[in-house]
Amino acid sequence: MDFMTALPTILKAMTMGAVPILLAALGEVFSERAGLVNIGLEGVMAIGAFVGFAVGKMTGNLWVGLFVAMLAGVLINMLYAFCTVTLCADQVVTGMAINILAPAIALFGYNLFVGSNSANATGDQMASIAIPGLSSIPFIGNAFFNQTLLAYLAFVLVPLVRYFFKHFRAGLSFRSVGENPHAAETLGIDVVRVKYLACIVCGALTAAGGAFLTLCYTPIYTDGIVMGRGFIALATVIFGRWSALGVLGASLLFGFFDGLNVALQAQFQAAPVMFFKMIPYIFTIVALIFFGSKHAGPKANGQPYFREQR
Amino acid sequence: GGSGSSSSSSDSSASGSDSEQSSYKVAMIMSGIITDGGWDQGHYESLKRALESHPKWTMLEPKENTADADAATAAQTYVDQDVDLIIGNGNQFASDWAEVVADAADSHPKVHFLITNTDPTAEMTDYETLDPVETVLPDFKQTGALAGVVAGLMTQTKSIGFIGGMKLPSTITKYSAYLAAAQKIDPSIQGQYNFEAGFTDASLGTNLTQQWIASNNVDVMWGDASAVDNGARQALEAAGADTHFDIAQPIDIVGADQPTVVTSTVTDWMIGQAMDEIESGSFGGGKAITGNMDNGGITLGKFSDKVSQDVQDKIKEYSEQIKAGTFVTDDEVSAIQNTL
Amino acid sequence: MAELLRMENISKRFGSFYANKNVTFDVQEGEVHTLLGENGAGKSTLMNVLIGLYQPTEGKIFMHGKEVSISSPRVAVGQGIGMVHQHFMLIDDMTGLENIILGDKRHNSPLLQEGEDRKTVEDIMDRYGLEIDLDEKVGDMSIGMQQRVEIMKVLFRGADLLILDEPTAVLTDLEVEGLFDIMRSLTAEGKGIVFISHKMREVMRISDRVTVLRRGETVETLRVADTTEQELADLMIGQKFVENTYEKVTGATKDEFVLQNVSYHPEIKHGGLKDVSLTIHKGEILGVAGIDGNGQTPLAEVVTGLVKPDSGKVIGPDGTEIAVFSPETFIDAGLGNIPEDRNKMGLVGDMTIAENLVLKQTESDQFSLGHGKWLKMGEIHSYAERLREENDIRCTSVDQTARSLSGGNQQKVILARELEGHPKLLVAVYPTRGLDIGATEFIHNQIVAQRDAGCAVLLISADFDEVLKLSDRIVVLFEGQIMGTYPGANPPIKEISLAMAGK
Amino acid sequence: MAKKALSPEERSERRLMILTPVVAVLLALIIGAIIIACLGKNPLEGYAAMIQGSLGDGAKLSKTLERACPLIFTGLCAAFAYKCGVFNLGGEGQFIMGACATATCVLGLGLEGPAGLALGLVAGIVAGAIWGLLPGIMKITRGLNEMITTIMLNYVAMYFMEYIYKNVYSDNGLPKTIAIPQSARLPEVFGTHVGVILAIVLGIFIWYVIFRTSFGFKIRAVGMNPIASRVNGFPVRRLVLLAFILSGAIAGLGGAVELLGKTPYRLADGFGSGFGFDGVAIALIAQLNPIAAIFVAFFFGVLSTGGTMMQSVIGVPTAIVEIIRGLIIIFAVAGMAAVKLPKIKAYVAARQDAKAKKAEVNA
Ligand SMILES: Nc1ncnc2c1ncn2[C@@H]1O[C@H](COP(=O)(O)OP(=O)(O)OP(=O)(O)O)[C@@H](O)[C@H]1O
Ligand SMILES: Nc1ncnc2c1ncn2[C@@H]1O[C@H](COP(=O)(O)OP(=O)(O)OP(=O)(O)O)[C@@H](O)[C@H]1O
Ligand SMILES: [Mg+2]
Ligand SMILES: [Mg+2]
Repeated sequence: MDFMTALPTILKAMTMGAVPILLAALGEVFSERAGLVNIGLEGVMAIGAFVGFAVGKMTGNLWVGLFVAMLAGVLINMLYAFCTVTLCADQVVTGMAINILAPAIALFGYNLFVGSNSANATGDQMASIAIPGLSSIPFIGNAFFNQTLLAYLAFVLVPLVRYFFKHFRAGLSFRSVGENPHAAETLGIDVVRVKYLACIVCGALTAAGGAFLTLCYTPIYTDGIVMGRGFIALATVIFGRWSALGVLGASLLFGFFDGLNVALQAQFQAAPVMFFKMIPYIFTIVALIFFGSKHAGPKANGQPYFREQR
Repeated sequence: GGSGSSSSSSDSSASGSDSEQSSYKVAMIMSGIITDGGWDQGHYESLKRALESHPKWTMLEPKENTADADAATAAQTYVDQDVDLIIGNGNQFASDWAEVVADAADSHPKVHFLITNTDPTAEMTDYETLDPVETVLPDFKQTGALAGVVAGLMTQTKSIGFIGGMKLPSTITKYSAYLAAAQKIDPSIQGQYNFEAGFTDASLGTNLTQQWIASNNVDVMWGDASAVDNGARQALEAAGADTHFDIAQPIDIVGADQPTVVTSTVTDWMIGQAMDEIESGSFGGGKAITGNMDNGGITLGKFSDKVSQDVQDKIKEYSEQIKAGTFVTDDEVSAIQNTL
Repeated sequence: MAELLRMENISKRFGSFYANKNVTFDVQEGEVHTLLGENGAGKSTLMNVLIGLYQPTEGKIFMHGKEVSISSPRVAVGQGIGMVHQHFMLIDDMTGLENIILGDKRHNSPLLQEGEDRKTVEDIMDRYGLEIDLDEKVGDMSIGMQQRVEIMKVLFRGADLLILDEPTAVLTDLEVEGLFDIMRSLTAEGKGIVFISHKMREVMRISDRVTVLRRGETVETLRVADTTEQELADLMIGQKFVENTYEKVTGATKDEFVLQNVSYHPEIKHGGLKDVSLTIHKGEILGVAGIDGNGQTPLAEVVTGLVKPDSGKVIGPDGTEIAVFSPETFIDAGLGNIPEDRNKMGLVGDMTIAENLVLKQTESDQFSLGHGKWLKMGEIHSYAERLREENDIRCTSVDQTARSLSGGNQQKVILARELEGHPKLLVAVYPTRGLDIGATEFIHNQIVAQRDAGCAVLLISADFDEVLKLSDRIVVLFEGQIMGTYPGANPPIKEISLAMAGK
Repeated sequence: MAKKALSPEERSERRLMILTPVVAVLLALIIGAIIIACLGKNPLEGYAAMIQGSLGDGAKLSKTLERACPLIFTGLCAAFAYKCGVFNLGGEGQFIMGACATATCVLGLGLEGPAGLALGLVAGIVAGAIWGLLPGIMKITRGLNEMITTIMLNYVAMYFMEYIYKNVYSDNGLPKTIAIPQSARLPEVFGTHVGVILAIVLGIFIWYVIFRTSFGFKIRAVGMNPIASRVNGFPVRRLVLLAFILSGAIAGLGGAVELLGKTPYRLADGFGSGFGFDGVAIALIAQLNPIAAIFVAFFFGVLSTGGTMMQSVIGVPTAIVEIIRGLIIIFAVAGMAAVKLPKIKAYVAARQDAKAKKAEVNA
């Protein structure tokens, strides 16, 4: 394979592949910063993908589709919030339940929406906006500066999230809740409220990541469209070390390996391609082995918070 | 829903009066959904066409998203309801159903099975009895050759691509005939292929096609991978719908909302023929129904306005040769097949 | 001097247990008012009521003579009350400055005003001579600096009334001096301070008045000038000071367990051991006295096999050097262990009392067939019933979870399990922390009885009285070093106290 | 065994914990019924078909048992790991790798007859164990969260299986392996393959190991409080690693049994898909009790086979059954957490008190 000819396309696939993971991972950063590990991202993304697709098609306005998808993501994530924050249920288990329930709801909705009316099966796509000048930079121009608006927004979100956690009072409060909720409480921070807020942001961003799949990537919804991206996003948060910039790097790296996988598939056509398909997952494990463990993340992550606990 | 009838009532009805039976039921089992824009939708549309010409038949709600582990159970539930014809969309059902078929042959003689895309000699070795089964096997060489002709005439860059969901013998045959026919038109044409794309990951279709466009100048794609084809069309459209074309399969989807699709190779799964055989009592024995250009099993769909009249005429001319078996020879096809 | 705070007839109940009962307490402007009392006397509870973390069952709170209702920590902050908690409430992963300004709402903007706040904080630092590295992560700071961050959190919020819950327990002498300087300049400005400490010497030096709490009730409030250490201690304990009721053993000579020049992370002042040599004799209680955080935890970890010392030798009961540092090895060598944190280290809270009682012995023939291949549930149950009788473990059933027991009864479960194994060496770390007098007495009796049966006992306790009461020999641990060895019979209390302070 | 004398609060909590899954199922079925009714179908007819289609006669019952069989294995895999505090979400990957090893053993070595069968089962156990060991090593040496690593390994296993059935033991170039030869298949008893009985026996055996042996005792202790376990002399790291290995082995055996016991006796696309996560749900609804897990897995089997029947008889989308399943899980999880909340506990205790007082007054 001529790597240099394949590279621009790999880079394009990288940015495209990174966006949904980035969005979900940014959502998860909020969640984990507030001490909630949400393994149900996969399910929330499925909901986002379907609702974005269906509402975008129904209203003919993709942005309305995106907005409603985010609302739906918040709604389904409220189920998670209620179970884990209010009822103090186990976070992993609740996430697993969401992963089973949410795609089923999405599929059911799809059945109702498309039914036997196959005219509804294909939706619309957001158009790419090439930034004049920048988009013609060799290699990276098309990858980075010829994107859909949603993708640009996702990348713009990174410095914003970073700014939020660094410079906003609320950002500091978020972090304190994930680190030591009891200390936060003594300083007058409403821990339960922060956790619910985190779930709202997480649900909205994750669903936006899902919606990206149907609104910007391909104009159709299929059961299983998320393909483990939710789980990858979880891993991304760990080796992006719970920071927006880290998550950006990690998801781009993941996108790169996914793009590489496809490039290898495209060029080594007779090879057993399943080994190429393993690359992103193996890469995730290897990356975790090297970067995953030292910094263990928010200290109270994953633990239920009882206010009256001694 | 009144479509379900209890099995006790049909037990009492005499099974000897098949030919005078006034109503028949047909059910379809698939691993995807009826709106997948590809494989299962093609089957579903074939079934609907067959129903139009067979008024005695009624259809039960199709069983979608049937996991491998549930395939046998799904068939069994229809056996229990004495459904006259149970259709399995694809050869993956062949091995799953062996037991159900054997049981049904004894206990429910009125139930028949039709498994599509299956070669009974190679894929039904598990079967104790083939009495109530038939398969449908379209002439994939014709399908491939039709697509190849279109691709050969449409490509400017002399580079064409193909994405298959799964590495099946049928997929390989299709691609081989596709490339052979295209090379017949212009021997310098190069082919790119992927047979392992699955049927759901549309983004893979996009990325693969982008790679080929960038690295190999591919400008015509033919797809056999349902949702993945959508992704491929996405990439073609992004590269310019005026110069990049897609040939759809297996349903006719040419239209305004598909700017890249120039035509479709349409497969009909010959369900009507199976129904006729059941009505006349001649169904079964593990026969394979062939679908080809003669019996309407394989057709070329509508053309978009990107295909000039001149090209359309040529396609028509070559189609006749394909139908007659004179366009590409078996040797030419297997020569390519051997390189894969 | 005007009245700053008055708490009237405060009661606080947990379940059926009164942590505070009819407590009355007041603070004047510009004074340091000390709360004195045994562990579990209810000092922290009273202050948590004041700060709004707990709601009082009964009673009234007045600030500047006006009745207030403190429903949450936020209200307390608004009232000018700030608290430095016994267990630091800090976020290790944030910088000093971030910890200080966290949750503060003085600016209307949603943005942090770090520059402005930094100036404010620096002004306060200058004013009181507080030294804090504002940009260092709190987790990397020394304990003393962490404490100053806690104090700064309170000052930053403009508190008139500061509550310092055992602030000196973790400080070095020098740091204590620094703290006292700060406290003096605060009171000079008319602020009031509630000070909680177990260290009589400090209390006498810094306080204006002292209120003694016992079993949740106010005993008396005295001016420091009008009282003595002796009187305060008597009031606190509720009886005449240190009645030595146990006979001391002298002349035990058989070495059961020896540490030779053991060091463990000596660079950590409050978490390491420096060249520690100890000999624990058979049939003798060796008490380790010292202020909490002077190496007690690593010492306990070394002698129970939880950590491997960096250098030095440990010689076990059979006279050979211990090579593998793991709890298994030590247990096999005859160790019984009453660990520091009974919930975390001693018990499996979600297992039943019976299961906890046989925790170490499930492979013995008594409790299972074929070395653990089939547990004899009946046998385990009746064994547990027997221990419950013998040790007066108060529970509804031995099949209830250990978590549901009260602290004293949890400790009895651990003690029963450890002593039933007839250990050669018993390590007891803070064995009566948080226990009431009855349970404490029971535990003490059991430990002495074990000694009399020939066991070597290492007693590590921050409770000086406990050490004096039980030990046959006393060593003092200060900043990870042994300061000296003293006899248990007629101990030189003055000398030992000085050694505990590093002198 | 001696009679357990529990405090009234504990007794009522235990009763609530048993009651919760039942209520969860009922609630989910009611919501399912409402959805079905909204689609204009008759939910009662549907549920009748569900029961008829899964338990209607001996043959149906045995199909349901066969459907439940792999879920019993993955459920036990999850239950065993969680008992030791290990969040193994990799049941699916371990199941698949087990089956791949079995296929290699039987098809690759060309073994037939009982030897092939026995070796195939052993190979499944070993491969599953190794696939469980990997995340265990990563956890112990690098502190990696096993939730993520096991999920990633699921995907690797899935693609590896694809390689096996497409490139190694493909049947005539079709994307499925050659069928396991008749002689190496699990024999049938009472209309189901022996694997079902093996699964049930294994469930009882695991119950015995966890609750009646010293090893299981230690596993439980480590799961509930690793620090106390270490202080009390248990080899915590070794036990955790063993939990990884054994739970992997259980899932691996499940894969072997599924391949050797159930039609079509082949590996193909979708083999084992979703079984791992279902197993996790099963283990949690069963509150980590292996014997209860057998029943819950059986119930999942009923939902699967019966759900297919219901779907085809009344003609509702397949997703309904999935939704009902998801609702059952989430209701069960929420319910069990709620029962443990201090507030709810206090309420229950208060009612208990009131009842006791009433009884006193009456007496
Ligand atoms: N949240 C709570 N729930 C139940 N009991 C509690 C709670 N907080 C404190 N207690 C009990 O109240 C009593 C008083 O505890 P408190 O912490 O006030 O003691 P203290 O005087 O501060 O002791 P120390 O000197 O150890 O700090 C103890 O018996 C304790 O067990
Ligand atoms: N964290 C907690 N949450 C709720 N209740 C608690 C908690 N800790 C202790 N309690 C309850 O508070 C009461 C007092 O607890 P504490 O540990 O002080 O026991 P105690 O009265 O000192 O018992 P003992 O007589 O054994 O010393 C007990 O009834 C106990 O069950
Ligand atoms: Mg206290
Ligand atoms: Mg107490």
